[in-house]
Amino acid sequence: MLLIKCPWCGERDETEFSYGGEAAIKRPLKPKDLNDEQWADYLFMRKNTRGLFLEQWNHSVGCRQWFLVERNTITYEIISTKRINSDALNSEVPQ
Amino acid sequence: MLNEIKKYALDGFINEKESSVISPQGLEINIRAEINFLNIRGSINDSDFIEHAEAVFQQTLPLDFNTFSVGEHHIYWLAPDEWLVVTDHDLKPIVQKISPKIDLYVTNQTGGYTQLILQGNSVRSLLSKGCTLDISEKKFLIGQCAQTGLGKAGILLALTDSSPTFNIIVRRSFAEYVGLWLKQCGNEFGVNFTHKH
Amino acid sequence: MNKYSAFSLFKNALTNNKNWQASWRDASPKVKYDAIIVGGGGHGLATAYYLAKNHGMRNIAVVEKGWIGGGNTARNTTIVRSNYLWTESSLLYEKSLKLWESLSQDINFNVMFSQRGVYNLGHTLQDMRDIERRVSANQLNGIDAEVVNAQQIKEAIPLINTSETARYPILGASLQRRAGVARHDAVAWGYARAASELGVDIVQQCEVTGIRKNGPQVTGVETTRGYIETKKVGVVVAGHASVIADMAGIRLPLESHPLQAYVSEPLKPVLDTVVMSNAVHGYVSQSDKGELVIGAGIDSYIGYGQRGSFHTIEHCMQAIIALFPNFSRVRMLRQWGGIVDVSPDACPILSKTPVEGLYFNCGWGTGGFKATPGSGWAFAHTIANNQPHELNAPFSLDRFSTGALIDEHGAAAVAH
Amino acid sequence: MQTNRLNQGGFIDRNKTLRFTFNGQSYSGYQGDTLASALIANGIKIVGRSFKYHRPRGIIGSGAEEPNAIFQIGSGATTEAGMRATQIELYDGLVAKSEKGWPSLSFDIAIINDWFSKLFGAGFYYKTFMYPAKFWKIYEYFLRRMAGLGQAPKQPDPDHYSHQNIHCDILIVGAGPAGLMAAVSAGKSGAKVVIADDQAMFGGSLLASKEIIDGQSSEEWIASQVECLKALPNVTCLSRSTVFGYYDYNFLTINERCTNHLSEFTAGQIRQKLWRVRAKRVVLAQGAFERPLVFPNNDRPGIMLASAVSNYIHRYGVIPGKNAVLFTNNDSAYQAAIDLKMAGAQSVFIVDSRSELPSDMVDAAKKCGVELQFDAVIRNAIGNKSIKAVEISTYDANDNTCKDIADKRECDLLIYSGGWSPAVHLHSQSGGKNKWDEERHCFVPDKPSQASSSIGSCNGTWILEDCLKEGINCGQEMVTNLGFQAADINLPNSKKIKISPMKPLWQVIAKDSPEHLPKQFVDYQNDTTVSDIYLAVREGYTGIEHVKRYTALGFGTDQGKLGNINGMAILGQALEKPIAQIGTTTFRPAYTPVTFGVVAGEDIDGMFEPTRKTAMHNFHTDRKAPLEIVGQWVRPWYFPRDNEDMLSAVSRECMAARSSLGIMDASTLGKIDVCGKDAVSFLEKIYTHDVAKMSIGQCAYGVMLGEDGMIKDDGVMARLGENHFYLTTTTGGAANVMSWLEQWLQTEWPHLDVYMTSLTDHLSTIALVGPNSRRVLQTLVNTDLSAELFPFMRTCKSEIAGIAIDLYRVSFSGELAFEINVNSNFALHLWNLLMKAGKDFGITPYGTETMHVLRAEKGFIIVGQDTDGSVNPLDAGLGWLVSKEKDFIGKRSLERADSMRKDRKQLVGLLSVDNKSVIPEGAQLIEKKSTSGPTPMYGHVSSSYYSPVLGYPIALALVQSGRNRYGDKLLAISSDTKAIEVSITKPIFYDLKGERQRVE
Repeated sequence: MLLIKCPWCGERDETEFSYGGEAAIKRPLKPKDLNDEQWADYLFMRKNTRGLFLEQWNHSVGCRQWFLVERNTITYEIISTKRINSDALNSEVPQ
Repeated sequence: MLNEIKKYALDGFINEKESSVISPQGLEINIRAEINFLNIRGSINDSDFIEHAEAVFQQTLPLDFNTFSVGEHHIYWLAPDEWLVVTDHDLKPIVQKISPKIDLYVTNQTGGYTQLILQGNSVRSLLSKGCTLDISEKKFLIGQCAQTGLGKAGILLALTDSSPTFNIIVRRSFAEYVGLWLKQCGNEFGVNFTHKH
Repeated sequence: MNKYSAFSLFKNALTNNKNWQASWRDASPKVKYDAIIVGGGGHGLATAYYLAKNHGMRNIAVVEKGWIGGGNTARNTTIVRSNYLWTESSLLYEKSLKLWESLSQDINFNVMFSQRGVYNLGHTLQDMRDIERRVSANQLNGIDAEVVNAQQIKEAIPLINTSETARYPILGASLQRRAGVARHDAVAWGYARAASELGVDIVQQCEVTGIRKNGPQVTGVETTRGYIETKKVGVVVAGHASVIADMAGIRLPLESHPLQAYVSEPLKPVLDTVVMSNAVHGYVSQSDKGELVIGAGIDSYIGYGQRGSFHTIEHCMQAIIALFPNFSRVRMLRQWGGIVDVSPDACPILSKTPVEGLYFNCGWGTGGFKATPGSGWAFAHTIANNQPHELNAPFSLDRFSTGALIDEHGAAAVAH
Repeated sequence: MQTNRLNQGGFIDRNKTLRFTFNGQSYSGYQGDTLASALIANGIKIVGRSFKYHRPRGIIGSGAEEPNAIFQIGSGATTEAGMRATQIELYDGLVAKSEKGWPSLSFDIAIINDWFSKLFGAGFYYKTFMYPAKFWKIYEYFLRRMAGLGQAPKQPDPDHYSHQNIHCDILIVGAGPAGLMAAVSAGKSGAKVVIADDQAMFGGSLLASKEIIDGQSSEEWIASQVECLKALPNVTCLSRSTVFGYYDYNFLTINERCTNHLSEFTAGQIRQKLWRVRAKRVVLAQGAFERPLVFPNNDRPGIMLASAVSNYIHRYGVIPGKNAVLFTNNDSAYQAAIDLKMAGAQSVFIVDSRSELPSDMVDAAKKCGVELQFDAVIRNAIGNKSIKAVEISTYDANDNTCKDIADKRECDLLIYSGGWSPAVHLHSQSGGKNKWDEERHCFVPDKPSQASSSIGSCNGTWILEDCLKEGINCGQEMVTNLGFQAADINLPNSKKIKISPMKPLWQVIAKDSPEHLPKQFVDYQNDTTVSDIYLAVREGYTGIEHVKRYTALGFGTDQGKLGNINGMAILGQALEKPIAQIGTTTFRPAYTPVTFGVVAGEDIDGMFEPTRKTAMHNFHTDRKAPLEIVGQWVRPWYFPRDNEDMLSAVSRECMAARSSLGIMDASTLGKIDVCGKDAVSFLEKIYTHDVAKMSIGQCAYGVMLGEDGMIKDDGVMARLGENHFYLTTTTGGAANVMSWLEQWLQTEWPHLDVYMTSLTDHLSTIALVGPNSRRVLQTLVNTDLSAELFPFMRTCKSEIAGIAIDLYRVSFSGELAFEINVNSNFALHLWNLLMKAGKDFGITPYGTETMHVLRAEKGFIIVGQDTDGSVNPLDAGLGWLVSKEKDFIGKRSLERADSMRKDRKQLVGLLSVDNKSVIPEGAQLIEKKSTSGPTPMYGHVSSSYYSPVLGYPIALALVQSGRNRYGDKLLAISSDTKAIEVSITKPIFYDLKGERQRVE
């Protein structure tokens, strides 16, 4: 049972979150310029990393925010969680 | 006149025959549907928005995550760009004060929520049966709120006083489930439901 | 090799069971093979067996990083059925089911394939539409299937809750009578023994650490027990497919998730068939030993830890009690998790790859066990002939570029 | 007669006699007994039959490790199988039955298996029952009946189970000396502590000992510690509470048994509780299990672990035998001999495999008259139904062999102890590894992988003083790490004793091979013997996991608590490898079995999942409308009048909507408010149509695609302002779509200024449908509803009787229709107003079925019914919605090779050629049945109804190249009807030009 630190709401039980899979898959700016293989790569091919992995989670039962989680997929240890494009925002969670 | 024709999610939930004697360990649950809810959206990076919101509602907008402010209304933090106003006041005159020049967006949610007020010694024990949040005295303070799960429904939970009194705000279509959940799980403590009009 | 039979059992009892031979040779890797199968699970061992038996390739090895049959083969709920929606899937699984039906005799190892029937329950009107669609398709594909109503279900499974006021009332089910369960360990050991008998080297404690290529051609594999030269490498490593693919520099459309299961304490016979409900996420049968064997839904996140989250077990338990309220006092003995590799269309990849001589068999998601014989059979054909059999041609990797997916998700494909 | 009951001692109340039955016989015991202690008190020797060989078995242990005394408790709906007598607290009226043994325990016909046991060695079933293939079913029938232990109840469980979440600083597992000290030292610092113990009383091993601690008897000392803990408000003490699972992030599960020990309890009382604990730190102080010794016939009834003997004497005032032989390889077992002697046993004879070394225990035993023989082993146990005698051999520990039989000694109790194995289960579950300790000869916890510590005998620490010290240190260290001020705790005084070291004896090795000797049991529960392990090795199953699986070692319901270590050591012997190289096996939850009920908790029956109802729900149920489950919602399916069947009701409803006026509750639609400066550019990406071109007040039908190009969801959307939109989604897809939209917005385009808010609950939607809808609605609103001012696909605000509404002139039926959105608090009232206003026009409420018929007559799709994740908008005939110019999610996928295929399945209409047969939904479409091999299928029927307005059946289907095949005939084949001949048509059947919905 993971304990995930929502960058806004703090540590919450896994059941409050939903999973969004691999993070940082940038949607191509001009999809029509891609051939079928390139498009398939964006669409389907995944790193599926065994080890340190950057992924997306949504605090779906809470503040509905999507955020980034760096997690070890073997030990399930979460190294860090952070907001998307959130470098500027850094206020701490009260508690 | 309009008040009489309104129907709330938990109307008819209380079966008078069932109302039980409550032990000192028990708790009192007050169904408070007849209030108004308004959702606010805007950017916290936009000082005009914050200033305007506070002017419109005559109250501080809680910018600290998972807190609420109390004044004429309760204003709950829901998300970095979202708040919920819970109020006895009519919404219309408030909404009319909103300037179209400011990026402050509201949606009326009055029909969408129901509020339950839980009081008694066993409230924490009862909620902890289905809520994974740490709501012990030292961890969940007065003035704090959290959107979390209760059983299989999402709720907004807030602690308003040390008696303790917890507010649960739940979406209309989940209110019956939450009511039944509280009734069933509260059985071991004894629960008394009341309506406040 | 000893032949297994009641007679041999008797004969060996007379000599205090001292003359039994090893089921398979525990081989050390040779420097060179004609083909190497990476992964000593059921699928890998079956592949090796059929390569040797059907295609005469005997100078081959199965390399396994741990002990054979120790991955998903040892961790699944052993359901075997072939009533899939799409023709492509159902023909492949039906091939497998046919092989199951004579597998014990074929490999002379009792895999205890028990054709006790599988019920896939429907709880909503849309479930029932999907069931009708799937059953009609099965029948046209020559696969036994029928639609049964709640009353028929109740007659066959007296303890099931068919109350109309249930949160998810049972409206009906599809039933495949030829489907059932098998003994998971026996499948791995039986194939290993039969393959070993045909000359296949089974190399345990041998982890692949690299794939060597010369241009587009595979030349061998690096392992923890040294480099092994070969021109053909078949990779069948379930949850770890992406890891091996990465070594060869190719990308796969897979995500590896935890999938959990649990068993009760052994009970006297109480459930004579297999019951699956996709809507509530519970899959239950009773093993010959008496344990209720129960599969839960998949955990949402990527995980290689062979364990999932407890709430998944709780939810599954609630589902099982919804279906069988009398199981509430039955006790959970043991729970565990496996790693399933899930593809975007919930269908496997049995395919050549852009690397010449490198073949992948993966993406079985939650449904791999039932496919073991058919998967091995088709994969062996693919490796031996360097082209897929018509049964597995639709399951090639390039379907993700063309878009010719075989979507078993949408059409109420059930897990396991 | 409680023949084995002592006159004094034990934590039992001799004034409270409790009656119970075992296999139909009545017995009595006392308050405070376990079922096991009561059975021993009553002189019961045989409590069960073994799994495979049906050998008579007696009680071996006194706790979770017990492999033999496993019973069916109670009867009817409340019966429970697999219960260990050693863990059942006795209550008045308890009914217990042994699970094996037919016709009776003392004579079990299946003992025949024992005589032919050589046929039934490890894995025998893999080697036979294969021929003829068809016979497996019959073999299996009998095998299944032989296997299995207890019975599942046949009725639903009447009891309640509950969950309780708790967060704490420190969770302490086990309230023995180490655990108690840890709890006291942590608790006094103010940290939030939970301490759980699976026994009814705290104290652990001290309950069975006569130690003096700080000048107090162990009993008094425990009481003072418990009192101290109970006085601390920050400490929660849980007894009868087994920590059975240790998961990631220090999440642990505790099974508290609240009523199992009671003969009566009030209905509704919670039977068991699942504590779901999140702990910052975990202390594992579960203790250790004593190991049996392995020698021929080591399973005779009357053979018992040394610690169990002490337990029965001290805790329950029960003496398990009077003439005892004790077989040991360590000093700890001497305590049992001393306890027996002090309790009045006539003779106690110790057989010690070690050579004599100076030891306080040896001296103490000698002092109370215990006889001893060193350098000796027991090489056979004699006595079929209970132990009668043992054969003793001299033994040389150095070359690990035993000599000829030296002595035969009679006894009624054989006690054994092969040393101790720390209970590393939870440590292992938590992800920690274990390491073999060459000095202590056991696996001890290696580095923890989570924030936990193992202390006491769970950590391989055997001496009481060291356990107490570890407890204090651990508690203090943890609280300090957590930022508390550690309290000063003095180490309690306890006796220091000198002991001689344990010397491993894994198996009594004789000259004969294991196969020639009588059975030497390693795992009692699965009848796994030494020869099974040797057989497994011979057959190539040499890895520990293979051996376990092949021989079933450790797969019993005790999960190998007794036998695993011996099994691994014997495997080591067989492979000639040290045990450290055999490897370890992973322990899985549950530590001890837990009921499904307690894991499920309260969320069963009606609470399995929330049931969502609309604001008009009471109207529907008042009209006795059958309900359809759609996602979490329940919706009225149809509204029968009097005894109408579904077809007549639906026909009436359809005709009313087509000819005059129908009304439908459409509130379950997902509703989303979208605003913000970038709303348009965001929605341009989401929908396939040109959102930017929509005028304010305009509605549009829109579809969203997945990036794979397949239809994801659909619904009407409207532009309410320059940057303000209102979207609707399907009922089932609402939550999913919202989260998916947020994902795109927040993760891909976070720079866009867009706010989405759900209105699903706030707004109820009433659809007023039919040619008279405008006329009726106009009587209620001031807004001019004429076609010029309020044409098709427009929206405006209005008011009915002072209630604010949003009006949408949209139609999912093809008729002139209005959808009215209203604050849900007013919805039922408004619905009733509309019912009243429409009375003269025969206003007819209709449900989901009629909605489906009406939309199918018009060829409108239902996502999820007419699409299945493999249907793109072009397939569905929605090409007109797909913008050529802009990019949107999924667009590129529409240009892939497979999407361009000419023979894709396309949405078409179907008519049955006989104009009468309603084609079953789900039916497959073929040309003709193949006589051999699979029949090619060209598509399937996704929706099918009898159309009342047309007077014949209609259907929608997905058919290969369907749009090029209008007029073609196919056969529709379903599972249970004859083939129906159908012809392919356009997917629209009624009002082909769409004049009715646009009516002026």
